[in-house]
Amino acid sequence: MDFGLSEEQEILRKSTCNVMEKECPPAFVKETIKDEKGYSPELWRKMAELGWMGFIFPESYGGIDGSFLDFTILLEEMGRACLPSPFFSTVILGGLPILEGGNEEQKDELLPPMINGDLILTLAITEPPGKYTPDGIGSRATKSEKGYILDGTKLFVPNAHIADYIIVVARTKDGVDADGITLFLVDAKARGVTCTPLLTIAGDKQFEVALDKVEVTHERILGDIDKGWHIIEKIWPKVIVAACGEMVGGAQQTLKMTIDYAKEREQFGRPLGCLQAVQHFCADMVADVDGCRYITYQAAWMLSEGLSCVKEVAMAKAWCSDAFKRVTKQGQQVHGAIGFTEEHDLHLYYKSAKKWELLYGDSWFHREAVAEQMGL
Amino acid sequence: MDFGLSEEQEILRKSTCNVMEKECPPAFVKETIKDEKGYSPELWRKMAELGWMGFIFPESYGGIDGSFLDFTILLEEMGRACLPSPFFSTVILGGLPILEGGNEEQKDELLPPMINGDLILTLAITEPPGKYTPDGIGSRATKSEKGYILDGTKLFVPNAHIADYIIVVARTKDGVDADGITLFLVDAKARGVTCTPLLTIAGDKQFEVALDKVEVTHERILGDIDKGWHIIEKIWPKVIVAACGEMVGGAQQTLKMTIDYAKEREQFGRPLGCLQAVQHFCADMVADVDGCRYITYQAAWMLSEGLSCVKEVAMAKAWCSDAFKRVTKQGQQVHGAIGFTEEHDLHLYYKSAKKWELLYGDSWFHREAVAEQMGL
Amino acid sequence: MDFGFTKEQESFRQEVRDFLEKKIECGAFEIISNGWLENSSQEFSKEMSERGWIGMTWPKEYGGQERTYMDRAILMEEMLTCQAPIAYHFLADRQVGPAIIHFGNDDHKKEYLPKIINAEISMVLGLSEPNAGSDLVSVKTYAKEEGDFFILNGQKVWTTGAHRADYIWMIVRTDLDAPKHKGISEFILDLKTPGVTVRPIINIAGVHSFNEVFFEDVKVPKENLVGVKNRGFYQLMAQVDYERAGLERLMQNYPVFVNLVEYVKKEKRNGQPLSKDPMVRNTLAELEVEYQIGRLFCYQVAWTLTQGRIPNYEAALCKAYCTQYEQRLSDAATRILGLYGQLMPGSKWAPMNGEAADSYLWSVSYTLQGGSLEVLKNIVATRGLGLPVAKK
Amino acid sequence: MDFGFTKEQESFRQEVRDFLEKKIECGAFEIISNGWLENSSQEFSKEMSERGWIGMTWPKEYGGQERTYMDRAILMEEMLTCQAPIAYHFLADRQVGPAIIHFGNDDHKKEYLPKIINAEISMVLGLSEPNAGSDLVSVKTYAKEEGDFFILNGQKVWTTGAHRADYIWMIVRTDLDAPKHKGISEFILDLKTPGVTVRPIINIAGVHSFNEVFFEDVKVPKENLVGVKNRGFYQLMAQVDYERAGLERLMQNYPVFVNLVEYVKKEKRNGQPLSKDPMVRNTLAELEVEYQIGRLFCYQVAWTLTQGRIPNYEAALCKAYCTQYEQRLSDAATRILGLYGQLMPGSKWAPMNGEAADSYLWSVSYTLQGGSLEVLKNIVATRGLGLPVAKK
Repeated sequence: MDFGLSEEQEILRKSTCNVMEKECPPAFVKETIKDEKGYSPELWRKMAELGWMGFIFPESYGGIDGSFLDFTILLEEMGRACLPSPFFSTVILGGLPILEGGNEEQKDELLPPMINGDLILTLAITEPPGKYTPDGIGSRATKSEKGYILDGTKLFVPNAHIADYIIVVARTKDGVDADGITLFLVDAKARGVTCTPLLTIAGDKQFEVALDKVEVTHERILGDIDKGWHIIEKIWPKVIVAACGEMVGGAQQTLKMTIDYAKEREQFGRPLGCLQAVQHFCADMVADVDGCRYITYQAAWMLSEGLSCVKEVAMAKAWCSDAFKRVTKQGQQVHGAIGFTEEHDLHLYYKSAKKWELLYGDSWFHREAVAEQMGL
Repeated sequence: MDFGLSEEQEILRKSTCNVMEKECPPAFVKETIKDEKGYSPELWRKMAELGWMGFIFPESYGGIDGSFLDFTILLEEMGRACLPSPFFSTVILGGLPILEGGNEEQKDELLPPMINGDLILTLAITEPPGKYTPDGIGSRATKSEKGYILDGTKLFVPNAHIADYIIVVARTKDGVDADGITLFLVDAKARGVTCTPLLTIAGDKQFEVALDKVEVTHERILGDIDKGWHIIEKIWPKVIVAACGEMVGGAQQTLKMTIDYAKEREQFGRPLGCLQAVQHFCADMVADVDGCRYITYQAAWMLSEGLSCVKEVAMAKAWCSDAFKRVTKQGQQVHGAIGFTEEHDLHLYYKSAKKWELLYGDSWFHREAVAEQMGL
Repeated sequence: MDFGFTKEQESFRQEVRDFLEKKIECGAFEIISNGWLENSSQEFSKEMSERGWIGMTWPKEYGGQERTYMDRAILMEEMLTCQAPIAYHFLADRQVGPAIIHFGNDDHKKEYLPKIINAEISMVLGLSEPNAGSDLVSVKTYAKEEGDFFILNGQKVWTTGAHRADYIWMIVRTDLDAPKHKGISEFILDLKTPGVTVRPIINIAGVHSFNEVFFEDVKVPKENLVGVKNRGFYQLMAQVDYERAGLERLMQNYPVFVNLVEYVKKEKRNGQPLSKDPMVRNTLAELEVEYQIGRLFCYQVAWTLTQGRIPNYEAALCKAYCTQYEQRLSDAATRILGLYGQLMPGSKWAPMNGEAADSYLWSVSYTLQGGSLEVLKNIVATRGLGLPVAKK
Repeated sequence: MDFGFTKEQESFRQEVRDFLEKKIECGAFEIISNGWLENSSQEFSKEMSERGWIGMTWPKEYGGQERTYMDRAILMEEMLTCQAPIAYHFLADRQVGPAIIHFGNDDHKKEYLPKIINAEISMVLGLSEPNAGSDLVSVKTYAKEEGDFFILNGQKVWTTGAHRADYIWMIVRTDLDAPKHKGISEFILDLKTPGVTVRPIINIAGVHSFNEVFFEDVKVPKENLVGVKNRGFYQLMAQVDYERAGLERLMQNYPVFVNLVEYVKKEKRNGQPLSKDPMVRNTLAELEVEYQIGRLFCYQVAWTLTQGRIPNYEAALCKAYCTQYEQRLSDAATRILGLYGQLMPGSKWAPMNGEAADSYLWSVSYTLQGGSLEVLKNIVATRGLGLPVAKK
């Protein structure tokens, strides 16, 4: 066991942190969230140049073949900065399914531009039932001459408005099972695709994507017909742990801001941090934050090592969901009224914690998965 | 609305409290718990003389026809003292079903001696499934020449070892429904009745009562054949609120001991109660205790007024179960190691809180009842 | 003990309900969380005034109805249930009026009380300052005596509603040399007085509710001082128990609960209503129990006031408890809604019009406003339980 | 970063497991909560000693194995999993030995270390006194210098295991005039010395684990002072991070969890296993997640020590977190067992032999022993996060 970062990892962390501090300060975050696009193409380009989009992709596509563990460090720093960008949707939700399920032509076509920062991707999985399970998929893909016709309503699709391709999860066979689900690479500008923005608590860009007789050719099927859910299952642990990675960073930053504030702010003639109530809040926050870190990196390490880790992944999200939220709540309480203002930065994390809690299953959902793994 | 005690209620509270303080100090409680009998016949007699056993029974049987609301005050004081006695089992679990379901002969025969302190009663309802619902009743009552033959195993029967009669809940019809359940007044010394003590966390006397071909005559049937569950349903809200009444007293006393200790005990050169952590513990405890009091008395008042209060009763037990336990846990934490010794009195309440939490349904159970009442 | 309402109380409640139902029917306002505090309508307040529902507990000599605090609690419970727009008169009715009755002179009473009762003026509270939040004795805004005036300089912050109010009721320092808590006085000030600047603060729900209020050489007539000079802090402490007592601390986001219960009954998951999910049932039942406990706490305080007694620790305890409940409610609501719990008011697909997410944002302020949770617990422990005050 | 164990570590774990399995098979001990602390067996400790499992992290020159703290954590995890009876050597191995290595002179090392490693003596800690619990600097037991001796008078309390141990490692006052924390020294004392009286304290689980230890004119040879006179408090502070670090703070009632999971799988309610109850599933999964977090905290501390670094706040945090987990576990276990959760060890019908109820009683002590939860949180906040220490 080794709880420390290696020298290379420390360099990676530090350099990522430097980039974020310089390019993505809180003022930038707030401005970008309010912007309709929701990201900065300039920063996006820089991230591509730094190799971030290709971090976990093979060198053959222009990637740098980094480990998922190291990648988590990158995500942690993005979470620390509350970076608004289509990174998660492009690389994790878009790139990984292509890498996992795409044929050589698709990979050659799509991965290099994605890695170069020229392609924005996203995944349309959830529908009105609001689930991440096969029985939540009802969108229909009907066979046509050239391929398939897609119909249905997708919800909570991140960055659909700026995506080049939306990977759509649809049914090629009726039913509620995993079998019969197929993935399609849909051109976001295709006829019949309508994206309507949803207003979210964290100000991130999520969309309703309505599919009305959208034509998709055979070449745009990702993986085998009816077997698309296998691809989702393969990448899903990484989706969850990547989310946890961002949460670790967010929680850490909230703690830091709170400690700093408790040291500086005077009340009753002495620093706020003298109060035992504040001290105990902070101590509880440390347990939450350290817990997030270890349980997340444990899962990331297991993914990197190719070990089976269904339970560890579920544990990570179960813990991070509650802990990050608790940390932001306590942070707000320590900050007092100043933290309730839009001007202050703390709310970015408070909102982000709620977002990440609800995305990809909250602690109830993941504890159920843990229970399953315990043989209950 | 009136949250205060009337003058009469205040006198009742005070006089009960005085009796308890004099006759039932902690040393007495500890000694009595260790005693095999588990109660003091002398004190029992005094309680009868004070009219406590007949408090909520009609004057025609020698009772004083007091209100259930006032009765709750009595119970609160018993709870405050952690009184070890067969009061609850005799009066609530035994007396009420007789009053509710008995015929005139049975009432004339049993209630006056019970009220005089000459009769100890109990109720045998729970069986190995550990439930308070009809589907938990499997003991069989088979018709015989003289009446019925009882077979089965009853668990968690309080004071069975000193009871004169055990009211046994048994099936006269197969099934899992309420219909088909009958109550029997079983002589505790009858052939085939075997009482085996269970060791409980609070040291109260609960028993396994094994029934092996126990003969019961027709005269000993309480209420109508097959309709016994109606009697249980009728008295059950009072059983629950009576339990809550004891919990209010226990919680109140725990709070008092803790505040006193926080004022007296010096640590780090000043009273423990100066520490903000201790202050906040105590403030939380007050909310718990006041909550116990109001929610319990609200239910007791509604019972007294004959108002429908299924939800209020469930709310009372749901809240008291968690709150009393929390209070004792926090009380222990404030007391530190001294509270972990048998010599100290605090553990009586810590144990009592766990007992009362588990008896008659914990907060999960009663919240489910609340949900039902909310139309969920 | 008695946990019922009298016939008169029941019929009064019905009267209020009937009034509100009519107003809702004709679209006078929407039932929306925090509406009671954010929606200010002089017209609505005037209608309440006509019914005697402003200053209803005040003595008749000042235009009040001398009704009990229980009646006021009933009125408030109904108003809050549908989040009626009572912000115009709320603070003056709850707090400023009673303070004037207690500490004001005849001129103050003649000047302000009728206007409050008739909903002719709106008032806000100016307590917090940048370095005096929970620690109010540290206020620095200074009123210097000069002839018939005080010259006021300084700044207030977190002044809810100052942008739409006529007057500010404030504490300011009037003696720089005295011990902190012995150099504070209470003033009432017209917000249109030259030298007063109100600047908006946008909160994390994106709403302009708070303000900064700046005072630059503001000439305040001496008669605007209320009560005894330099005794303002003690006067204030006597007032805050009213502030802390109310159902408005329990029901700020009440519509969230009502709507949530309805939502889970209708919404299907896996072919059956979401309300059949055991975790959802347990969570909602827990909230219901907690709500009912909080309601009893609030009524207990109202009852105490009705008895003519000042609540000891109960008001602080009540607010501490109730605002935590409101936070748990908003958190639970977003969770139960799942992915939909993210959606803000006005969003397509937002259930309950986004009130869950919105209330999760507002809820941050619930345990801070009018005395932070920690300060309230300190009060319960020291004033209520007699635990020793730590030396500072 | 690496969350795996090396092959050597895995095979060491297997070695320990094999040893324990054999002992359990031949009935050497029962798997029972708190067994690691309550069950003292010199025989068992000697067997561990033979395998090099006592003093395993100590330098070879003192008879140690110079193995890593990770290895020791693995050993402890296995021992605690089956609650092996390690009380005889536990405190000496964990704490007293390392203290002697750090602060003792050559005579101390020669005298005690081999005996500890060979399981020839058993030691306990004498820290708390009636008026010095969390506040250890207030110890009053006084050692007065007289010629070649100290004359000891006073009293220790909450001395776990003093009734079965040979030596007590204690802090006592050696300077009455110096500031409190600068007048304390560390001593090692034979409990058979005349003037020492051990009196039992029965805990709320009905068990004799604690003791009071009285000292009446006890003649303590000067060589029993360890380290620098009047520096004892500082020495002690350096030692407690070892005390706080271990898996023994997470796993004191570990069998409760194991047995509970098995129980709910087998026990039927309403015709299906209790494990299918959603509240039970959620509760147990939550405990599992919390347990695994605690385990990572413990290993993080072991890893830090293995790196040759002293944990900063991590040991205090670890103990604070883990002992709270143990409390939640025992509470949840009694609840899940329902009415059966009341039943104590030895009772007819008691599931899990009454361990749930018993552990609910013991759990009171978990957040008090070796530094109360509150003190530990203070340490995390001040030492770990650099928050200012409040003036007293």
